[in-house]
Amino acid sequence: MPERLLVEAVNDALHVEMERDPSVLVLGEDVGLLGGVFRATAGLQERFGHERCIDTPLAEAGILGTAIGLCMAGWRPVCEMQYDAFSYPALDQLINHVGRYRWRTRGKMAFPLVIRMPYGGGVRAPELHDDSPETYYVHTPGVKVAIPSNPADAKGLLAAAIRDPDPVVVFEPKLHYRTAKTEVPAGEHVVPLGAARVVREGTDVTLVAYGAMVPLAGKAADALADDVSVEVLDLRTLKPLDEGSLLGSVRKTGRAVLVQEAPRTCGYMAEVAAVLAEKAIYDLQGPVLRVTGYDVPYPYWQIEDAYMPSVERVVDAVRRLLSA
Amino acid sequence: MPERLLVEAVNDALHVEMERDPSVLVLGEDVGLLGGVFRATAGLQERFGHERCIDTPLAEAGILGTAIGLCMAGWRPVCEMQYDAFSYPALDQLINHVGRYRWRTRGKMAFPLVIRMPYGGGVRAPELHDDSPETYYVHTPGVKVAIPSNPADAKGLLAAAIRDPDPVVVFEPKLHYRTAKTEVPAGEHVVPLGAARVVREGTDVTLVAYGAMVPLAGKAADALADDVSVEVLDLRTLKPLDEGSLLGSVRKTGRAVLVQEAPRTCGYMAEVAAVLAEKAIYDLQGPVLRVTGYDVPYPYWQIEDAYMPSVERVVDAVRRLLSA
Amino acid sequence: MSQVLPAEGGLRRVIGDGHALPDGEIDLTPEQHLALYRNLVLLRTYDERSVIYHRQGRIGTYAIFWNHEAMQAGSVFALEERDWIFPSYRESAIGLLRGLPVSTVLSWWRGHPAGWWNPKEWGVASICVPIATHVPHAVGFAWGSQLKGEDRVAIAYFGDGATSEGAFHEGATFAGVLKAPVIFFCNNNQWAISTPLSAQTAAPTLADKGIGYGMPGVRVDGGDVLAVLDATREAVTRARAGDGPTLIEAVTYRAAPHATADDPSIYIDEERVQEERDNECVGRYEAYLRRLGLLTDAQAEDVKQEALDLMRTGIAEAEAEPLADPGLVFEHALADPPASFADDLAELRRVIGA
Amino acid sequence: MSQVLPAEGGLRRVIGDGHALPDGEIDLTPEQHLALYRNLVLLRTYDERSVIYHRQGRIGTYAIFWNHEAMQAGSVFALEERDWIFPSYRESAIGLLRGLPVSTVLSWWRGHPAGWWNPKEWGVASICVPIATHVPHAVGFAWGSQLKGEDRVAIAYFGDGATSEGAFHEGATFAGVLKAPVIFFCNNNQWAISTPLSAQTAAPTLADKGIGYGMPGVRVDGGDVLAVLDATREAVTRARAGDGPTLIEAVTYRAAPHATADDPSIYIDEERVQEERDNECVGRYEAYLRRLGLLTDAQAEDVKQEALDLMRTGIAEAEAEPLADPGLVFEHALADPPASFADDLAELRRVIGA
Ligand SMILES: Cc1ncc(C[n+]2csc(CCOP(=O)(O)OP(=O)(O)O)c2C)c(N)n1
Ligand SMILES: Cc1ncc(C[n+]2csc(CCOP(=O)(O)OP(=O)(O)O)c2C)c(N)n1
Ligand SMILES: [Mg+2]
Ligand SMILES: [Mg+2]
Repeated sequence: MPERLLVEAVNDALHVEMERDPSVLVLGEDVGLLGGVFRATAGLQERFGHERCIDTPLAEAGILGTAIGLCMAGWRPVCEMQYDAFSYPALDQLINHVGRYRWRTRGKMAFPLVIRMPYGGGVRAPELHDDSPETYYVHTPGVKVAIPSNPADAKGLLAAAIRDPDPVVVFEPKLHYRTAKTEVPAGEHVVPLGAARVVREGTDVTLVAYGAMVPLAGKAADALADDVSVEVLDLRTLKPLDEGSLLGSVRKTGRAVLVQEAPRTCGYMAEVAAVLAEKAIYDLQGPVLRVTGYDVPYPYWQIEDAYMPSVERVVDAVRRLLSA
Repeated sequence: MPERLLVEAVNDALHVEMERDPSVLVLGEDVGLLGGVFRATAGLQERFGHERCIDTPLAEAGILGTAIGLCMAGWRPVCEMQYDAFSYPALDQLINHVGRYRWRTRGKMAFPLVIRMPYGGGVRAPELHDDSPETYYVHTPGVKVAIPSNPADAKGLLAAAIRDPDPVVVFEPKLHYRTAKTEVPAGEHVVPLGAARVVREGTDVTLVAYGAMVPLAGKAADALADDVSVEVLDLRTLKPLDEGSLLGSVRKTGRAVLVQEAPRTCGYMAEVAAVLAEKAIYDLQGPVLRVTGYDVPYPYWQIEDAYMPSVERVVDAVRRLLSA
Repeated sequence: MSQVLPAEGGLRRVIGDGHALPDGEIDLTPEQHLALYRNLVLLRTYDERSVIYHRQGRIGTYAIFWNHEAMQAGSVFALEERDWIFPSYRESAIGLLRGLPVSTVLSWWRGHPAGWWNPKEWGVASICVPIATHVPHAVGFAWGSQLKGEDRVAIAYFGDGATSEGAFHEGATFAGVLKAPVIFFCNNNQWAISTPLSAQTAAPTLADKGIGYGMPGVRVDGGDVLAVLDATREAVTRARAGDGPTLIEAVTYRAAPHATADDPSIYIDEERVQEERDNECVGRYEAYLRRLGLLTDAQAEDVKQEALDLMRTGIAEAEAEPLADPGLVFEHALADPPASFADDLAELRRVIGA
Repeated sequence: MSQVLPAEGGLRRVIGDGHALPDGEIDLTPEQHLALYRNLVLLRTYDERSVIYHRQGRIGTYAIFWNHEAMQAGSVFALEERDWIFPSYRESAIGLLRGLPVSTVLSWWRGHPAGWWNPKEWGVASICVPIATHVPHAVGFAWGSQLKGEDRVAIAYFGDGATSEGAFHEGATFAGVLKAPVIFFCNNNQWAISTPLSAQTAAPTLADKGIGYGMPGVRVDGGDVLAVLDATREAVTRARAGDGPTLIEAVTYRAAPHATADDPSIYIDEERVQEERDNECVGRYEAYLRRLGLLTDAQAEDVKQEALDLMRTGIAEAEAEPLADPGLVFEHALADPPASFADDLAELRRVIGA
């Protein structure tokens, strides 16, 4: 199996899916001539032409709104938002149209569009290149949300998103775009939406994570390995949530520490905690702890490490939980 | 004490606060000449002039963006968004600027602006006049969020919001704009942000609610009164959450049913459940149940009652919990 | 490359006043004239009956389009069946011109699921409630159709107030750059609820905005159905020729409340309203047809009766719709719904016993 | 009421080429010329040193503004101290022209809290990263100041790409209606990262967009610091006279990468870049001053040395900043922070031992 960086896996998925389905097209700022500021779309315009890989004007609501119209004309558009915090102008189209238009046609029209974007912090970038905006998307009815944590999933989840009959948002952890090459199946590779994955088995506590927090959780598990048996669950899809895997793991370990880099209040792990508080209450041997970003603007990058969940904070939470 | 409708209490607060502080001004679509589509701003333009009650062009991001500049010039703008679902174009300004600008100036500049809007369903209105978008606001760092459930609080929380040094979003339950006149203190009346209120005391279960769900919770408590002692907690402020009151109540009753009309996933009650799962886990005698809107687009109004939390659904949840 | 024209100064006009202003001409057969008249009357009847139905509590809040009929009927007449219409709430009944049942539109205003149609069936997108947000949809559709080699034009309807929204600007920007075959049809009724045009923009005219997107701006008398038809025909021709989008500003004056919930007496110029009512668009066209001998009393009576009959049947059908099943709350949200929907619905049915 | 002028056809120009094109004149004293030259050189030096600092790993990603100095220095020169500047990332160092320390701006690019300043202290708003979103801020500030009876003008800087964003449109719409004393200064360097102007808009010129907002559009040679100054002066005069906003399109060509992380070789026209570099704006003004006998070699040398010294001190100061305390993560988010912040910070300190 070829080894690829995460961003290369994204690029691979786009090539394979555009090859497979001539109704898939890509649009966004700088996705064509440049191949994207992270080069996630490199080569697409040469390969599939200017009509299937389009450099748009600088207007995110315009991109998403146009994509809705493209769906109506029978296309399957894949929109790139250049960065997390630059996707907010498109939230109006997302909430008021992307998530509702199928319903509005009583299921007669499909809106198989994909929004993909790099997300997350830790990259020493200027302000507003660091957000984890998944809550805004997850809370919105009518859209699905996936966040891969490694190259193979980045390819497989994006492929699944492109093939899905519903709108899907895929957040790619930009911190890990180029951190490691790992094996990615060549050709068609689909990781079904809604299926979490136990990354590492354990019996004392479950670390629940997604995206960039999965490798971090793995490191925390390493740090604890001497005396704590840690299970790491990679949710992979936030909506729909794989409740079965979540509850199965927590039922086994009896303890959960939830890790997200987004601000805490109403972050995605609030939902996971709520599900546990409803459906695993009798299995829990202690409080459900969250290790999250804080309820503050993402900070100056010189101190971003203090904001981001760290191995130390995760380890501390696990130890607190075990001694509770 | 005079009796007022909820919308009249809002209007009263605006009059009193604009009188009190000449730097308060109101802007929005149709707030001036018409006095607002719900007449929440009626009389302000006559009383305070065209310069302090401004009919803006039809552009929500423009309204909020302009308000940020008004803060920089020393004003305390109160922006009206005409309806919940029409506030989404302004989310970009909210997330990327309103919540961050103070931080960006290292605390040297204040952004004491208020966004107020009617929210919520059950009013037999055309599509997109029914949303409960509080999650989008609550999740955003740097802004506070309040939601009154009755006329007196509508006045007092709005007054507190206007006087607050930070940006505050106030959602007004439009379903109850004109349902009942109740006593509202005349003149200055401030209900501090961050203080929940026990609306009805009880010992068996706590119903946690805010806004339009508070009267509903009260009715459910009535329906259960024969055999269940229900405590109803009105959160009043969602951010910051009054954790003390929440934990105090749940500690006492040992059971919590959380009621929100927004879609379930990552709705505000997910956060409340997460707080309980962390901080009240040993007090809970059963699962934390949520009664919420569903993860679907707000429906056609002929069946909106099936979507909205109902007395029946709340009662059912309480009974399920008690027999759990 | 097509040329960007400066916005026209005066309003384009075809119909005269029977006195000082001479009637113009347009390339239409007598049958077409009659069909157009029928469309106008259908919309007028729909609108007037709807206001009554609202008063009778048979439909909910309703956005009145009285005297906007010429803009809707005139422009749609310039389209082919394969072209797509993107209406705002002000054009809620525009689908009638494509054969959409009256009962469907009435059901929409009754908040009944039967009011939601399949856009592909009629070439009419869903009614857009949030201002201007459908403008980029029309652009994407038009451009996407062109990419597929389909000869389809899209037309987006919106008001004067809508031109202030970012969504209008972004849609127009995309259309200009993509040379999409799309028409931006602005119903300038000079009010956005209570906000007059002067508080909406400082642009000399709305048509002047066209140049900012590299598209011609055309101003037309919105009460003159033939002028509207003429201007739209030109825009359709440009679009089909690959010359890109056109902005049409149809000027009128709102002669009715914004919607049934609105009381314009607080803000509107009643004299100007009366003037507009005295010169309303259906009557103008009717007089024109009579001047040209293209319409007899009997024909006019028939057309009106036919429309009334359609309305009667329509409201009866709408009211005969069975109560919607609560299952519909979940049914169409996603093509591939999560398991939780079934659980939620089962619980809901258990609790409400339905 | 002021008149809306159609956008000018040609580019406004003052500085000639020393050969065929004659030099124009502008009302500036020799001291003012020298001060303006100093500003230009300061910006140029800042920019060139920053690229080096970036390569040396002493600052992070950096948005280069090489050859944009004339647009920034020329326009700021037309303002009074009490007027406010709303920069984008492209004008990150524009505060230097107001006396903001070099170390502050360098700290911003170093991601250090010392890089965030108090806008009130310098009349310079925070650097705006999300495109065009600061445009309405400038409008609100200008209008709000006017309401308070303060005679302040605001100027917002943004790029050609920014004109596609809804935020630009809405800000401009508000400004036109409110007749706010604000200047929209568009740096048209013809690229938005890799997207050329032709893929950005079909408008004949960006200045043409002005009419859609009821404001004059002016086109000026962005490499001609005096033409920029002249156009901005006019706009300032209009603004102060209560005649409302102006859109200035300053035309140039991006002669450097978009930012340090960008490789323009994939997309840019290298020949055109070379042309631009050969005719860069600081040299143009320097040659002009020499032709007019307003600048000696010694003076030029002094000015450059002075700027270099400032940079040396600036980077030393920035690098001398102590490591930021993690407490800053919480400190400035809210004036009235919730109790949870203190708990979070205490926990954080315990865990990381700081
Ligand atoms: C984004 C958004 N903001 C606000 C509203 C509320 N609203 C409904 S109609 C209207 C005025 C629209 O005026 P105009 O565009 O001129 O169209 P008209 O109603 O006159 O046809 C407003 C503000 C809305 N529907 N959508
Ligand atoms: C809302 C938003 N979308 C996307 C970006 C990413 N981005 C940064 S600079 C840039 C291009 C800007 O081009 P232009 O407006 O011409 O200004 P220039 O950089 O040429 O000065 C883009 C797309 C952003 N910062 N903000
Ligand atoms: Mg209008
Ligand atoms: Mg540019």
